[in-house]
Amino acid sequence: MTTTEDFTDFTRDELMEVNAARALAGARTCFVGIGLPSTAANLARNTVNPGLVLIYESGTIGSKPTRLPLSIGDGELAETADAVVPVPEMFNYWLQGGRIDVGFLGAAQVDRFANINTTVVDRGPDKPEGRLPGAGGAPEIASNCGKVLMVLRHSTRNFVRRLDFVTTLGHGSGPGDRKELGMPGAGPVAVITDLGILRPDPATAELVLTELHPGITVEQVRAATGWELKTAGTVGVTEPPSPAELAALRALKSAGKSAEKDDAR
Amino acid sequence: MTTTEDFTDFTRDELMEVNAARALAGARTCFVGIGLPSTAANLARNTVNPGLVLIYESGTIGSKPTRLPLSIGDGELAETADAVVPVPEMFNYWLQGGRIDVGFLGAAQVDRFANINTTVVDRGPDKPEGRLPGAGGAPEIASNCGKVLMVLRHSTRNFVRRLDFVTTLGHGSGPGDRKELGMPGAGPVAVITDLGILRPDPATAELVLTELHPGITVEQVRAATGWELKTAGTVGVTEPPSPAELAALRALKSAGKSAEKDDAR
Amino acid sequence: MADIRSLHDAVADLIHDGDTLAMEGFTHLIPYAAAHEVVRQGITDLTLARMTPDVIYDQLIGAGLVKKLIFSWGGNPGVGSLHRFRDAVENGWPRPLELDEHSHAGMANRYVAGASRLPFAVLRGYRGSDLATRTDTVSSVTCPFTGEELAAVAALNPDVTVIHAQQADHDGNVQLWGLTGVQKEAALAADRVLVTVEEIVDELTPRPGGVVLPTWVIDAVAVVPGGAHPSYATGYTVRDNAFYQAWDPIARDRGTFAQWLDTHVRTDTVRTEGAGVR
Amino acid sequence: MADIRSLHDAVADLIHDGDTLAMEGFTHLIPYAAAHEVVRQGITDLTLARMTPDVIYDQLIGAGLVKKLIFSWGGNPGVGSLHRFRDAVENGWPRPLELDEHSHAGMANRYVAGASRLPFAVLRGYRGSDLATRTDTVSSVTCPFTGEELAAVAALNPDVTVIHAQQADHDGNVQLWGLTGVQKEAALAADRVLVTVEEIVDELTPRPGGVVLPTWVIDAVAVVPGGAHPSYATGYTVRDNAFYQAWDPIARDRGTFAQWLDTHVRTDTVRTEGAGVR
Repeated sequence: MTTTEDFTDFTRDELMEVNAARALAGARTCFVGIGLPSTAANLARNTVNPGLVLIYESGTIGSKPTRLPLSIGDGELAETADAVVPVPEMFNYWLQGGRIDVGFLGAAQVDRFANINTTVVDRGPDKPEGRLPGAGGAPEIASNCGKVLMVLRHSTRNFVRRLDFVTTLGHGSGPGDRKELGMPGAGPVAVITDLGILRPDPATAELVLTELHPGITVEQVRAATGWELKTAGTVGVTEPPSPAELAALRALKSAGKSAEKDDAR
Repeated sequence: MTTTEDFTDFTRDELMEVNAARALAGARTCFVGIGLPSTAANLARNTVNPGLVLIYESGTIGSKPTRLPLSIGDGELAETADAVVPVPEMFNYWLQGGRIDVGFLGAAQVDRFANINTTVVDRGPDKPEGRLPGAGGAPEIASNCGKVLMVLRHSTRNFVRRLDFVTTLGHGSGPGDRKELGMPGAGPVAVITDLGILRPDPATAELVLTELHPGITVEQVRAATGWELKTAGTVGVTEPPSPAELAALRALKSAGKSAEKDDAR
Repeated sequence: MADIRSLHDAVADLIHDGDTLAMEGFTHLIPYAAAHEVVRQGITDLTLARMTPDVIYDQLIGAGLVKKLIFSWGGNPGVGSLHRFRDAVENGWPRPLELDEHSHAGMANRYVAGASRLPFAVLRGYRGSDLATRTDTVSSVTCPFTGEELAAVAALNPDVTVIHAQQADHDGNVQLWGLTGVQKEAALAADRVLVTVEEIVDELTPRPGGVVLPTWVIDAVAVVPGGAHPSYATGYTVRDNAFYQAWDPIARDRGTFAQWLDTHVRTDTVRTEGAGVR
Repeated sequence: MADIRSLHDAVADLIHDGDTLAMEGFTHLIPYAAAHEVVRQGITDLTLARMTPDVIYDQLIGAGLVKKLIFSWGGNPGVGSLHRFRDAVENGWPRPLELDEHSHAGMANRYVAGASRLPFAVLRGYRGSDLATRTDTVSSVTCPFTGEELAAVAALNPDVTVIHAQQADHDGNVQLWGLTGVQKEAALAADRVLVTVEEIVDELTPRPGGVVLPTWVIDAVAVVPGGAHPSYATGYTVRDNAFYQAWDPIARDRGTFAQWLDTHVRTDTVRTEGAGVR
């Protein structure tokens, strides 16, 4: 556990969260999933993008929470919002209406084309499928937002060769699939993990390693990825979290008494 | 012009309006067109049906205006309403949703099957079609309300052999047409005029004269009807307006400074 | 993001010859002042969309700026006919007027589809009506679950939607309340959005029945107190029923109308909406 | 017209074995007390509908009352899994649970179609997802204007919808505010509607963001202060996040769950919701 006063040391989760927040620089509106995406989006509001409009599927537009919400329906999200709309309106007019720049998603399983499974996992022969929470808003968030960011921890359990179920399409089986399916948005543009950042190769739409977090090696990332991960021509290294970023992140979390108990490994 | 103090004398319009209001006895909810239907519905609230829920297409549910509104969007309709909803919701959830007992409509032209034209009239060869206001909410009001009441002045100009345009289906070309078209409501059950009341014959769905207003003869009604009007086996006579009814009607109108300048002939 | 601009500049930049223009407001909050600015700038060949064309479109049609009208009820509410509308349809004066005519339920759903960025909407409507025979924006779809045939109406996505609201804040966020009609749908369906407001306030206080449109779905806000006259803005102005009644004789005659337009709109470079009508 | 009744009588009269039951509330205003009354009365073979099953349905599923679940996201919000839900799906305990699984956009539109009394709704959804392969309530329609193929979802019309609201008046008119989710649609889609409320007031004062359901679309109102616990009622109670976190270990184990249900729901004939959990 990091002490809250030491800004020269930080956890991998903090690296992930800070870089996820940075990815929101310049965005106007973000459809925020709960958990890590919500941490990132709220951190962005407190650092790189104070004007970012946070949109939660519970119907809040422009929420400005002072602490991390435990659920997408925490009272503060509504109380601090510019507008609260019914859930059908949120999905039809705002999300499907193409009003939202960035969809920020987590995932249980992701494959090399940034397709997502949050429905069921195969637990081997003679065992019943393992049940995950399900789709929520993700299929239409990934389809209709201008672009999609993803944030999840890196492990072979999460980054898999083949999804057991495609809940939410990322890039399908390669370039052109989204267009063929008539999906308005550009789809996943970055997957931010606790080891680095993967982005789709423009030519193949396959996720490749483009940045490592400080102190992480390509080998570590490959070992945590369930497919033969390719790397970009040049693999960059992300800037270490600044003291200001870390202070903002830790303040958010301590205010939130977040339920993500395992945030700091 | 009737003086407001004389409740033993009344106009034909007042006969029409009072009987139109009486037709709302027992109804819970009424979708109210502007003009004569609005007069009738507001009078019903002040006489036979104080609990009647008035619904205007501008989005007001449960309006309790103290004066006759000039338009369906008068401020008082919203201010006195139990709920104000967006116009699409009004048409989709409340009207199409089958929530409304009675639709109360006026008409420019009506035929023997209570079909309505409010779109265009033929003005003879070499003349352009005469333009009427159009459909407004009527086609779906007539289709979706539990039943439909109509109120309009009796003349051969209004009660025509053949409509120049079917804006709003009443009973089509006879019994069974509504069912065949999948229209949820029962359709027109009474047409209240300044001469009497017509109702569809249960066997043929054709409008027949069932009641005369006091002092009106069958011949007068036939002369004002553009088709060979049939009469019910027994033609009743409507009760004369009571002093209370007349007082309520005249109070409504004087409060409303109604724009229906020709209400009293 | 909405810029707070003069009505002149906002109209000049956002509304162009040939546009499909929706000026919505269901008897309440009708953006008359913006329509008058369109007249002053002579923006023409417009396709106008509006559920209830009302006196506002009677004026634009009479001014000769309109080639097509998309609508569902064209009258002077509580008074009678729209004489300029009728003259255009019946006699082609001052120019022929093409019509795309619907029911209210159909029009409302066309805006819903537009706001939802769907190509069409479904309703149980138009049954037994001749309306569908005169438009190519009503069709049918079959329910894949029950086999029921339902009406389909084409999405309506105006190039520009103009609405009037009570308040905006300094960032250009807007709130309207009272009867809010189809304004949210009409605004979200459009490519460009202009909102005229009664006033700018430091902070928008949530109101019962309030509809908030965030600044980032609006292109321009123009402060035009009384800009809905002769319609009204709940909390600010009342409906000028006398104007609606006075409009009937004005609009009945081409000459009287032209004179009214010249006197009260065209030469009215400083906005004095509604003056001198009674 | 809504009768104001005891929770016991309202549940007994309105909810029957085998019903399709929707208890809605998007993290806010979740009608827990009514669900517990369902448990106490042992109303069973239910098909439950809810966008976010949440702990409320974990309890009903674990109690063995549910044969089918219609939903789009089944987790303990901000905490993790719903263990009773998972146990039912994965192991058939205490009985097998059939699933009809959607996306949020699909579920919301299923309620919209239900409230609109249309057989289906259209959305640009489910594209590239395997979801449609496991349900017969997603299909497709082709736009008659553009030829685009879109998803169609079957209307959802529950036999009964139960919601929790802040206030009712003596006539049974109801107002809820804050996050109002899909409650209006779920209520208007249902054949029967039960609303539990925090309190009866003499007059409903319109609130910002308020949704009013008139008494004539409701069958019964029951006064149950705190009836949304551990969720909350804006203006009355706050979300008991600690309960949601405490639920995880309770629900993880069949025995612990059964004991909790016996102690805190089944024997709780006088309602003392939420007591003794932490």
